[in-house]
Amino acid sequence: MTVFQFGAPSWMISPIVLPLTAGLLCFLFSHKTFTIALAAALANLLAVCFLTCQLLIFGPMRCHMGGWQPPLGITLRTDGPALLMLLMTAVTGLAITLYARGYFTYRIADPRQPVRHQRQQRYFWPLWMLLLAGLNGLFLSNDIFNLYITLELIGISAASLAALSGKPASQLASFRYLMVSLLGSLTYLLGIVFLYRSCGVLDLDVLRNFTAGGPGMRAALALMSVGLLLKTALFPLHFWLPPAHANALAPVSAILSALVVKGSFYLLFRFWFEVFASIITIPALNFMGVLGAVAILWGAVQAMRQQRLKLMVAYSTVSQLGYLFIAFPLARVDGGAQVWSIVIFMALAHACAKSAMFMAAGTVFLHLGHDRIKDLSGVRSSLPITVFAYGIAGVSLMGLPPSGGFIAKWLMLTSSLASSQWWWALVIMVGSLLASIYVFRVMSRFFVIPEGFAFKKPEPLSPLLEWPALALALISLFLGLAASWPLYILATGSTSLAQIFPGGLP
Amino acid sequence: MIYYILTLFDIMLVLTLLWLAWRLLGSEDIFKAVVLFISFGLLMALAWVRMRAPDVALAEAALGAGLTGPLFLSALRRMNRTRKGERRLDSDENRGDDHEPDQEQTQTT
Amino acid sequence: MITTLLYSLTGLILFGMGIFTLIIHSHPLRKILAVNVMSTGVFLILIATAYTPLGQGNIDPVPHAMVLTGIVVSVSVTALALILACRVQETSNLNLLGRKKQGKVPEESSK
Amino acid sequence: MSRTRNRHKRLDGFQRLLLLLIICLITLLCTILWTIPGNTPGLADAVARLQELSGVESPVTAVLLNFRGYDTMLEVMVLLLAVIGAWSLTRAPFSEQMKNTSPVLMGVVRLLAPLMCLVASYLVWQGSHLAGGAFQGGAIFGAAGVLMLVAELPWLRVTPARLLRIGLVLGPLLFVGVALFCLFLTGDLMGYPEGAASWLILIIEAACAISIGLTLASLFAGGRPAGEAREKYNPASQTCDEEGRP
Repeated sequence: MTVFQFGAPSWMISPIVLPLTAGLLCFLFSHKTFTIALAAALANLLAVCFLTCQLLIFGPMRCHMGGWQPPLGITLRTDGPALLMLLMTAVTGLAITLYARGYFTYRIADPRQPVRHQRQQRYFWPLWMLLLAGLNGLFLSNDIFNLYITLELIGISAASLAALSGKPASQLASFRYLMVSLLGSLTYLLGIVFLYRSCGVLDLDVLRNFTAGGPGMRAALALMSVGLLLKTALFPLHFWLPPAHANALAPVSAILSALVVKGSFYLLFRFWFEVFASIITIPALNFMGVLGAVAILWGAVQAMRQQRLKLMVAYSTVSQLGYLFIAFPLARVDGGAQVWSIVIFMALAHACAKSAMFMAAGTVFLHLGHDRIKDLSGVRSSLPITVFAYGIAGVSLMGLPPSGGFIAKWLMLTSSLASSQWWWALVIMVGSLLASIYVFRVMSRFFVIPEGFAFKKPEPLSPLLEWPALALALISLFLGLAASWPLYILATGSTSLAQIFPGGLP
Repeated sequence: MIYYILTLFDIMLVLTLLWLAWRLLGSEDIFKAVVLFISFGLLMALAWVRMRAPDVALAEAALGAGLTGPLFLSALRRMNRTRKGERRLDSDENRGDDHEPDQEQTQTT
Repeated sequence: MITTLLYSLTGLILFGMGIFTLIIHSHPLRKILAVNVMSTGVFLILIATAYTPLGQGNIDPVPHAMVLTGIVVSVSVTALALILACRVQETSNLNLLGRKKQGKVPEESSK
Repeated sequence: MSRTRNRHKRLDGFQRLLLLLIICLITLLCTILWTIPGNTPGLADAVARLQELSGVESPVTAVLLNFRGYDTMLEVMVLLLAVIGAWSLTRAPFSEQMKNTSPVLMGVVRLLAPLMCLVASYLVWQGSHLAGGAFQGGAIFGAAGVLMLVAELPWLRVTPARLLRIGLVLGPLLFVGVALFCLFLTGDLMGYPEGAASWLILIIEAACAISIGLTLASLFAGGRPAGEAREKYNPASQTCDEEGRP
């Protein structure tokens, strides 16, 4: 049968269908939900690895849904950037799945409110699986309206997950998150309307051929960008992010911070540098860069001022998202090929480091019962693995060698100097300095031994609570040492990059 | 001739829609706004028919007016019920309405 | 052509009115209503794009399918947002009550 | 009342600025819309050309369930997601009031609800050649359910939780199942085998209509199935600063 051949493009649907089915089954059955979810996460990782092999051998592929060709039908496609994002989602997702199991088991064992925690676990799995399916669908899809539906899928499940903890603060934040997410997707939809009106097609490959531009396409791109920026929480539109991420349950915070914002960012980046690259102007690129620079500094300053660990980590997300946008004005160097590696590296390193950090914060919280930074002393002796994971993740956020964050920042620095835009380099360095301040501020509390501290044998924590965070932190660290692999995948997939920018950007 | 009549009809419909939207978004009373929203949905169904989209018109009439309206009304009832004893102190209420004792009665009708 | 334009402009104005209300009003139900008006505006433009007068060719069914999809999505999101808004109010109310009674369980727990 | 209205209508500086900004933006978008030439072809011709292969006569149904069926599959998931989200939020089961059902209302419901179900089934069947289909039919199913809930017939409450879940998942699961089945037969996800398209579409539509109706009714009811344990409210846990631990 042709379907099961190694080179068949229909394998592409497995990262979507597997978590989707798992989500439905998790909702249907009340027992064994963790087993189903874990099986789906593992199978998803396997499928993505399989797709990577396929990509390395056969190059980029397209899969037409239902056999209908592009102008009418929906197309999925794999290429280097998409596969790296899928790999990021699969690896982080597997770690988060394991961590969530440990987290919920620990909390259900707490005799005070077992029913409530059981309910949280009961509904976490289907929501998380459907979110995973939505993310995979987003990275694979090549149809602009299909992307809208995956965005809605992600937005609704993310908002429901954010409200799961049941506290008033988290529900208020989640309501605001839902409204912002709706506003974002409606603006995006308005952009689709303008686009359909001027071009009459929805497929991204066909849209790329409309190089003439015109005011309709510009307006469409502007509207879609604003919608996606709202969902990505770039600086002036970031107001919803810290409360929503900091008040959620720890595994949910990890999902939201590491994966959900990356989805809309990836889309935005793809629009700017692939589909509509012909109508992008330099002032627009610089504008995004300026917003990114302000986000880096503002987020870092806010992170330094926070009193609670999870809020600090959430503001650090605002800051780190800024780096992704600083890459925009750097695209003028060497035909824009560099900018893809910068952004993908940054996204990979941040996803691993930030989810590790949120997991570590969650474990500290479970252990102490609070996350006030000033009362964190003595944690090192009771949770050494978690503190180690936090430290390594912090190294990656600061961008010290040999972490993945270092490679990304190094690429940024070299490109900004090569294109004689030294001011971006300055912002990057100051941002790293501020990051090291807020990371070390917490680190130093961990190592302080308070007066009269009697070391007692800590109650043993489940390994699921500590090891996934450490694994992710180590991945983010060694991403820098194995930098050639992602770059190789990226280069394989985007052979068409040279065609997109024949003579460099405008 | 028929062209002009149709255009006149379009203009009337559009103006009514805009006026309804204005009223429903600006009215003091949420209950009234919800009722206006239901009629807005029904008129919208008329507009869909005019635009030769009968599928959308059916869906709008069934979903927009038939289900969204009851959803809003039941949510409103539940909110009023929880608010009976205690009023929220933070900003989620209508701004500055802490001097309006009559608003509660109008909403519960 | 004039019909398409007329309805498109109406859709845009509805969208703008929705955004304004969404930002300035703080009542959750009003926000949800505003989002609904906004989405209706977008759908109106989309359907107007597909419109061709009777006897001048086929109607483009793709925007119709998109709008149907969009309507269903917006209804489900509206329902979820309404339930969330109710929960926000309930929990914060109960929270106030609980705080007033200094940790005693209120007799009517939840409804 | 007039006094409050006056105060309500007065806009402060930020709001005035916002209003101005939005008016400018909308005007700009209006002019852009004006300048777009109205002669872009769209996909009408492509649909008309392939209509015969789709297995249904109505172009909208052909687009929804055949040409762009993948969109619809994901969208059914969005609906289900709303129910999962709603159930994860609420603490209380479906409300249990069954007190003062007036005979008039009961009579109306007894007459209307079967009629609505009939209309809904007809709409689903009609979807293959005229206006109608799974969404419209499902919406009317949902409206019938809502009507029964308004009349305080506790049908959702007496439905076993397991059965309700099966009903909710039926449409989406069948959709995915049919899509995969077609993948094995023809090599394309949702590439219906020749001749079977109309039947498969009708099956999907019927299942989805039932699920959509149940979804909408349970969203209206705004609770969880009674089978699951009810939680006690503990304000002490809510007032502490994080996640239920003091």
